[in-house]
Amino acid sequence: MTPPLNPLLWVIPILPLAGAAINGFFGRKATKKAISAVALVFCGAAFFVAVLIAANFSSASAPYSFPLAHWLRSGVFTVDFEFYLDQLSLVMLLVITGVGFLIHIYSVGYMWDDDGFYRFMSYLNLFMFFMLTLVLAKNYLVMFIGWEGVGLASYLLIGFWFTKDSAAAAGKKAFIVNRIGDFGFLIALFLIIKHFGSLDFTHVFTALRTLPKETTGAGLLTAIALLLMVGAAGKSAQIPLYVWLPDAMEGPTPVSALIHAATMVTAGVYMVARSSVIFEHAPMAMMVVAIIGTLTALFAATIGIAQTDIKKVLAYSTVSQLGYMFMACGVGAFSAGIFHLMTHAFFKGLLFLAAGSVIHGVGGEQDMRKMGGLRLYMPWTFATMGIATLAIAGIPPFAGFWSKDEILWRAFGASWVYWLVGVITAFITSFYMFRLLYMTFGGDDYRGAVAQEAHGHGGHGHDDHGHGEPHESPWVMLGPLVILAFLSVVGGFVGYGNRFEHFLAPVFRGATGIAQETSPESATSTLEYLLMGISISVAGLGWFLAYLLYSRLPQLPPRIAAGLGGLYRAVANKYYIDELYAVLFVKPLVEGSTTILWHGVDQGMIDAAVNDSADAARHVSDNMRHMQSGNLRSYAGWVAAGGAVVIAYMVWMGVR
Amino acid sequence: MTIVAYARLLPSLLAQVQTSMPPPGTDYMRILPELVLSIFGMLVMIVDPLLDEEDSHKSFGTIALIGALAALAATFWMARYPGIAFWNMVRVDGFSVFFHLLVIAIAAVVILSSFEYLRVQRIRAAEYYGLILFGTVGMCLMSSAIELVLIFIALEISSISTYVLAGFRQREASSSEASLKYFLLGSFATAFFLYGVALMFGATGSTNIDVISQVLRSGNVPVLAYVATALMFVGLGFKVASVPFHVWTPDVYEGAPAPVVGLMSTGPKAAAFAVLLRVMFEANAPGRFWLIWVSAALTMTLGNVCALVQNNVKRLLAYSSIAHAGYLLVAFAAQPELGTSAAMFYTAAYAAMNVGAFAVVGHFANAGEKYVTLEDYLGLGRTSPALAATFTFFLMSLIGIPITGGFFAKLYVLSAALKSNLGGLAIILVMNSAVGAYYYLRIIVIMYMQEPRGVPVTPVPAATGLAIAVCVLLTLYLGVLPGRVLDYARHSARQFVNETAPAAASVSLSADP
Amino acid sequence: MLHLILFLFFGAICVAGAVNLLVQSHPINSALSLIVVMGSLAAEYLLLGAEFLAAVQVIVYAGAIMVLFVITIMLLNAGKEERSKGSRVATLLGVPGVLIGGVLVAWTLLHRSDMQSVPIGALWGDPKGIARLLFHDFLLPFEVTSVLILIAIMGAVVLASRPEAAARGARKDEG
Amino acid sequence: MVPLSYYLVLSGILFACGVLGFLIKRNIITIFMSIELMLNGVNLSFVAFAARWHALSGQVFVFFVMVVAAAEAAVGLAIIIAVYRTRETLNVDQVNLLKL
Amino acid sequence: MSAMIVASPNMDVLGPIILSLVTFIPAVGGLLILLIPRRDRDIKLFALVISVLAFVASLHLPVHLHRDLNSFKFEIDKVWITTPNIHYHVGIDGISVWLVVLTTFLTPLCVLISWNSIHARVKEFFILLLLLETALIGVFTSLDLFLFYFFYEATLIPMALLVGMYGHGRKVYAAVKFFLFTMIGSMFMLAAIVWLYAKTGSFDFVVIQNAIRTGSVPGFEQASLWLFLGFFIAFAVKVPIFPLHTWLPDAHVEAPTAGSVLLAGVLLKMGTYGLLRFNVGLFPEQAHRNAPWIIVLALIGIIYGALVSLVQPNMKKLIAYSSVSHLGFVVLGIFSFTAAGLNGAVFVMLAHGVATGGLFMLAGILYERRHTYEITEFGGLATPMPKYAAFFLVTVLASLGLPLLNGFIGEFLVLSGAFQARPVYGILAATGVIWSACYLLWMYQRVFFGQVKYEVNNTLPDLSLREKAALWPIAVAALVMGVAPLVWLSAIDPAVQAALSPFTQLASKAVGQ
Repeated sequence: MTPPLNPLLWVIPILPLAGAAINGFFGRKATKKAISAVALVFCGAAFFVAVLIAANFSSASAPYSFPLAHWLRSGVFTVDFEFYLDQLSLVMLLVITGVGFLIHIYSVGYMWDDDGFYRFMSYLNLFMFFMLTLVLAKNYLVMFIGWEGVGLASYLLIGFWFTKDSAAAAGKKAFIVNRIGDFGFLIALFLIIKHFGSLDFTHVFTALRTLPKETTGAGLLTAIALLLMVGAAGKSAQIPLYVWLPDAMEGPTPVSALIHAATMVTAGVYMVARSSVIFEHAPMAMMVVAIIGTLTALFAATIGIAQTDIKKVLAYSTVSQLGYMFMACGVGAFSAGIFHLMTHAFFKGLLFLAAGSVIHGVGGEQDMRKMGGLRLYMPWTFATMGIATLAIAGIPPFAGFWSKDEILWRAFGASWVYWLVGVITAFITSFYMFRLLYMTFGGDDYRGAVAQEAHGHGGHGHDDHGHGEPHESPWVMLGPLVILAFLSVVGGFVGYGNRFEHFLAPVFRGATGIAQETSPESATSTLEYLLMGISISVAGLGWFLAYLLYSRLPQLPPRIAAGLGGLYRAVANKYYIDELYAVLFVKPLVEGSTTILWHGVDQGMIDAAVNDSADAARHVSDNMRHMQSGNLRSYAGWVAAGGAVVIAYMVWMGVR
Repeated sequence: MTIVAYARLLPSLLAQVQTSMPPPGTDYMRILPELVLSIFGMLVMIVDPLLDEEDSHKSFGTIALIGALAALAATFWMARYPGIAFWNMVRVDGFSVFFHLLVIAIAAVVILSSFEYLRVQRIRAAEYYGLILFGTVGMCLMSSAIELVLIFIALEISSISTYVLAGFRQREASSSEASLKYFLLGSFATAFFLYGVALMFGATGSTNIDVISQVLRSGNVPVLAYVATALMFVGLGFKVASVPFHVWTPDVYEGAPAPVVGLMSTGPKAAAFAVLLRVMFEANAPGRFWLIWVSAALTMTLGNVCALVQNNVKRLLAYSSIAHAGYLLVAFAAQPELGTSAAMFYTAAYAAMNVGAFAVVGHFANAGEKYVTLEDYLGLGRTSPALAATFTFFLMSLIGIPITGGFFAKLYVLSAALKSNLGGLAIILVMNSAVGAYYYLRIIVIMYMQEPRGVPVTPVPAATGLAIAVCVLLTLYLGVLPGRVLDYARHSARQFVNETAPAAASVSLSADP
Repeated sequence: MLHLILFLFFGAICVAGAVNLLVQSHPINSALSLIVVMGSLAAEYLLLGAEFLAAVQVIVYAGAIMVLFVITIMLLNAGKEERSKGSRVATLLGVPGVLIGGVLVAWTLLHRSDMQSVPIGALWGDPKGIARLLFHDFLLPFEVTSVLILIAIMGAVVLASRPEAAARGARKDEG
Repeated sequence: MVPLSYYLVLSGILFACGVLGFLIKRNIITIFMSIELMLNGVNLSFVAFAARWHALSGQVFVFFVMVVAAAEAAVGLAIIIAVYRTRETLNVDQVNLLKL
Repeated sequence: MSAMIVASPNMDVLGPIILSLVTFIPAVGGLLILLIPRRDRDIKLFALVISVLAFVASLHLPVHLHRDLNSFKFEIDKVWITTPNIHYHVGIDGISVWLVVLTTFLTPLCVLISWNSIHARVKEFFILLLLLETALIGVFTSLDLFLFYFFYEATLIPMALLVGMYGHGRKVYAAVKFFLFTMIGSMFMLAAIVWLYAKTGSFDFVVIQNAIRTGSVPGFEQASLWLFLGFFIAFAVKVPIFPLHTWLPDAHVEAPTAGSVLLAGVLLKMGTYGLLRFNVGLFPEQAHRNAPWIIVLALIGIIYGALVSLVQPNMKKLIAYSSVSHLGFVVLGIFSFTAAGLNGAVFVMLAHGVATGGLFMLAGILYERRHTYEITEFGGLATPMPKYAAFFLVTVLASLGLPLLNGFIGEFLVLSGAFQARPVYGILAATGVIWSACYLLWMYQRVFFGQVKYEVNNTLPDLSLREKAALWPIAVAALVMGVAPLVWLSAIDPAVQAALSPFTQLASKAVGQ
């Protein structure tokens, strides 16, 4: 029995698209009110429909698919526009539309004064469309549409302030790095086509379930899984393709919140979860996923310690949190990964929005060293951000605690190494998050000088009215903060007693294989509580350390930094990874193409060969025509000689 | 011993006595075009003193033109009387009719294109036209004669008239030099040809092509016949400008008056090719294959390569004509029937485009042929679009771009070659036409893609315009509907190859619808 | 025997004349040596029995044509020719070519063509028989030669005439 | 009795001499003479072959050749005069305006 | 939409003549322009009307095209020349129909885009443009090898003239290079065609194909490789396949906008179409045997073209090299011999035609304003001309293969096809996905983003109505083709299946070995 409202499924992505189209084509002339009205209405409508559908879609409901139209066909291979709704996509659906809607509202306030307001809104809507397509797709190719589409949207939004070279460059970088991931994704698709003749989830997965696990060595499925992971790594900023995400902070803050924290970057996790069956059959790949996730978590967290740009800190923390999610997937705890995805969407979205509110409040300043004491100026922001920090640090009973704990517990089930690294990361996380909190809001005096007009986004709408004082943001911005704060508090309880896992169970039925052995029911709960305690305590430790360094004795950190010297500099400069890539890939490519290929081969060899042969011909001709010396007797000589040859030949013929 | 001689001679004498009767009237029908041409030629000569030299260009021209057209008509008349005339001297068959038409048409167009030229260049008209007409007589005879001696005389007629015509721009040293070179080398080569005839006579006891072919087909070919063929090939090779006997071509073409070049690069050449066909195929000359193969390859290659760097349009076209002679020779290496038809078509197409091209050049060259270098053609597309367009068209035909006669000509030669499994020659031909494209293209480029140099372009007078138009139309016709001409060529080629016996198969222009 | 002697005698003169034509540097001497060649050739014709030809050879060739040459030489009072270095091709390619070709042809004639020996007056070419052929079998060529001669005359007239003739006319119709 | 081939060889020699003359002589008129020499050589072989085949036609050809020779002579000398008029020289090596 | 496409043919009254109509409307229009007095505006309007008319007429073709398996539709078979029997034999299948429509679709846009950019010799320009269109359509419709060659060559001259007369910079060099490369290539094709004719006695594609399939062509086995190469060289130059591509950048950079659009949009497709129709259609054996190295060349082309275009300082050169890369995909798809590959190949042809055509139009628009293509001359253009930037972005995205735009479909199919043929092909080619993003986005960034560097650029006017009219169709087409590719594929697929049929057993044989 399919619930009556499901046929509306296809409307959900279409609505934002319509909004985007309207704003895109007519927004230029329309008033800002109209624009925001359109954007909000369409996005809100999508949220509303999603809620309606969710309302009567229980954990029992069978997956529901809705074919919209045929897309392409060649021979027997066909791909259709077909939407698919199951528990997993429902969760994503709600997160995206919900958080997305909130951020839309927030953006209206945040971007109000920007000249490109209509562009921004229509881009946001466009992003919603693609993101929803991504999660609602019934086959990999439609998913790929969304996959590339969100990439486009993020390209547009990161480079929204395109007059700023850094922004434009960041957008390009994001797109290209994503393309590298997509390359892997594509190859995976080809493999799937080659061996399953279809890209349809149900078709592929049912076919897969019959296959045995590839326990020994790497086989086809391992290859597919790894290639998918490459794609996911690109999209979700995992090692080694994470480099674009920090730069992506060039975009307006709502974008960072929506795309680079809440939704898009989690697409990779979603995709892995969606392909859980494949991964299930490829343990090798699972391990790789887990390892990558773990490393990324730690690696990014360490970088986060030394960042001073408020958004950069959040960016690296995002990367690290995503690492958690992959770790979860890697150990087979897909539902836990999705759970963390959801909670992370809440608190990280909140963190970014709050950061945005701060930046907005201090006039575009992003350097935390120039802040401080802001809790006095913007209490609401402080409160909400505090909640979010508690959440991400994993302090119970906030949302982050539940999901992170779930992951660590499952990781332990797989291997204590994962767990250990996870715990360390948790410690670091809480440290740098509270560091951020203290640097920004703590202290009694506002370090930022009065005149920061010049500093800030070019074309950013907030520089026009100069700030004497930092000020609290308008309610249109605070509203979403509050709501998200609430979610960050209570969001975790959906996972209480594995309710969340059970909800997703139908999706991962094939995939819960590993999870079974170490599922809490079977394991001793004492151990679980012990581990829980450890993680809570390290979180607290991190908090305390941050308090110590950045609230009690603020003169200490610089000394420590000096003491660490090279190490600190390396961390502060993100381990010089960008520079490394530049030297390894970008420069050789450009240089090589120019000198070797273009000047060398194209002009030096091919063209040269052509022209030289032409010259040679002309030269030969010039010599040859000296046969025409103009002297009669020479001509006679030629004739006579020729005649002699002819006669000789003929005589020979005759005699022969 | 004189008695003995008499005794030996007696039977032949008796034979002559009983055959000594005047030729039947039909025989005169079979040389009607020649008669008409000669009559008009003499008419011009007679009228010459009556009119004063100054403003009588047109009238002479008109007479000559009428004569040519009448001769054309006469040719159609002649075609009704296929067969042999004057005791195995000439044969009227599809082949000879074809070449009659071709040669006379060429003459007509050249005459037409000369109207203005003579006035501009201050050339005495009467002798000019007279020589063209008489020369045409020679060419016609060359195509229909089946008696080597007659061929020799006809060859001399056409040659001598062209020698003289080449020297008609008397004020220019270049012109007289051209005529001198042409004359000396020409007679030099003719002597070779004649020697060849003599040896052929010695080898076979006759100079009648049919008899010769019978003898040569009858097996055990004497070495002398080979040598004779060699010498004749030298002579004819000179006339058709095949390497290494081409040496005269560039100099003569450069020095001679443009319309005359138009004539001599097509008319005598066509006639010479006709003779070559008769000697090679009808007389079944021995050991010809590799001879022709090699000289064809050499000829086209050298012609094209040398043309690359030429800067004088007439000279460039001279080399191009060498190259085309090479293409034509490819046909001679093919099987007789295919080769003959291909060659016939090629001569026709080549005539159409080349006469046209030289008509344009001649008009553009202006008084004293001042403007003949490529620089002078800069931006002609701007200054005189029509002239440039027609010239481009002819050049395209020379390159061998579709819808031009030149293309089909090349195509037929190519297919003839391939059908005869001459892969090598075919490849060489293809390569060459690719190379050749370059220098024709150079002219087009210069005319259209660069700025004018301020060379005065006089408006094209009616007569020249008409001549050019005719050439364009013919080239186009051969390029779009080559079927009829080719059918006719094949038809006559077939019977031409088969007619070793004096009895000529019947030809009628109805075969050429 | 007598035949052979006569042949060799006149042949020797003939070749001597030809060679002399080549070595003489003044055209007039060359012309004279050419006349010698022609004369001796006439004798050879006689040996072969072509008496009429021999006569014509002397009258037309040695008489008419050579006179024409001599007159031209006088007219242009051509002096000794200077041995200018004009053409390497002629000497390097042409001369050897000629020799090779000549040798080959001679070899062919001597060894590859079964030529019988003939007595004096091998073939009696009396005017009657020749006339028969000329005006019957070779009527057409005979008539056609008239065209040839006509052309020759025209050509000679045109080329030898001073260009001013035409030039004058042209100048008039310009003015 | 003399083998005809002797006559033929003689004619060949004459012809060769003619060609040689064309190649080595500088004076245009002399060159022209060498052409005449060649023709004479040919004539001799015609006559000889006539004897071989007992065909008078061979002798008749000689007439035609003579006529042609005469015509050529007329035209040729006229041309030479024309050239001399424009170039003031009879040396063939200096008649090379047209080249390459 | 597809319902409209598969409309029943019995309502098709134009059927018999429509193809000729579509082919010759432009040519006739072009000749009519000759009659129009030199008032530029009238000429432009007339040209526009004609080209639109042709487009509308051409729409009739897909609407009434049966979707059943091979056999050509709308066939016309009339004898043109009896000997050799050349027919005016035209017809289309699911592949060629779209190329015809592409041609007629792009030409009106070319007319619009050249509205103001052509100042001198407007009349000639539009005549050439329309003649070119006819020739292009003819190439895709002709089923007679000779006819094909004729049209194939006929495209050459107008294009060369467009480049040489209306181009800029080293236009002459470019034009000549273009002409000679193609000319030389097609010469070999001509030889091959004539060989086929010589052996089969027909130029008819279908006849020859059957003759070959039934193995009734004497000496085909020995010759087939050479024939294959003969065709291949001709088309390889046209595509262009590395390393024969160097004429392309030059020709593009110097060509006028319309020239570039048609050159990239359609002319290159002549090459790939030829490969598909003739090399694959006539010589499946050889195609199969030679596929490996051809594919290697294609891969080199893809990567090499992309890398070189990455570093081009000149916008047009960049796009030109990107064409090399894209066309590499087509070749790869064709020689993968998989349904997906061929479908994709054909689709890429169309998509590339639209997208790259659009890019060239945009580049031209910029050139009209600034008279340079140097990327460094620009920067920050998105501020003064946002609409332009938007169109440019859409086209760029289409070209770099964003899903839901036309570039993606083709590339995806080709890649999957190649991957099925041999994974390594697919993997190497797929890197092209990355490269295209790199060079296009980098170019886009340098041109449009950042602060405006030069004051002039601040004053540049945004798109005019005319330009928008020219660009909207491109954008819409890009989107529609991306969203509803079935409209195209439904017609392409059957034809592709037909083309593939000989390979199934070949493949099985290969597997067997």
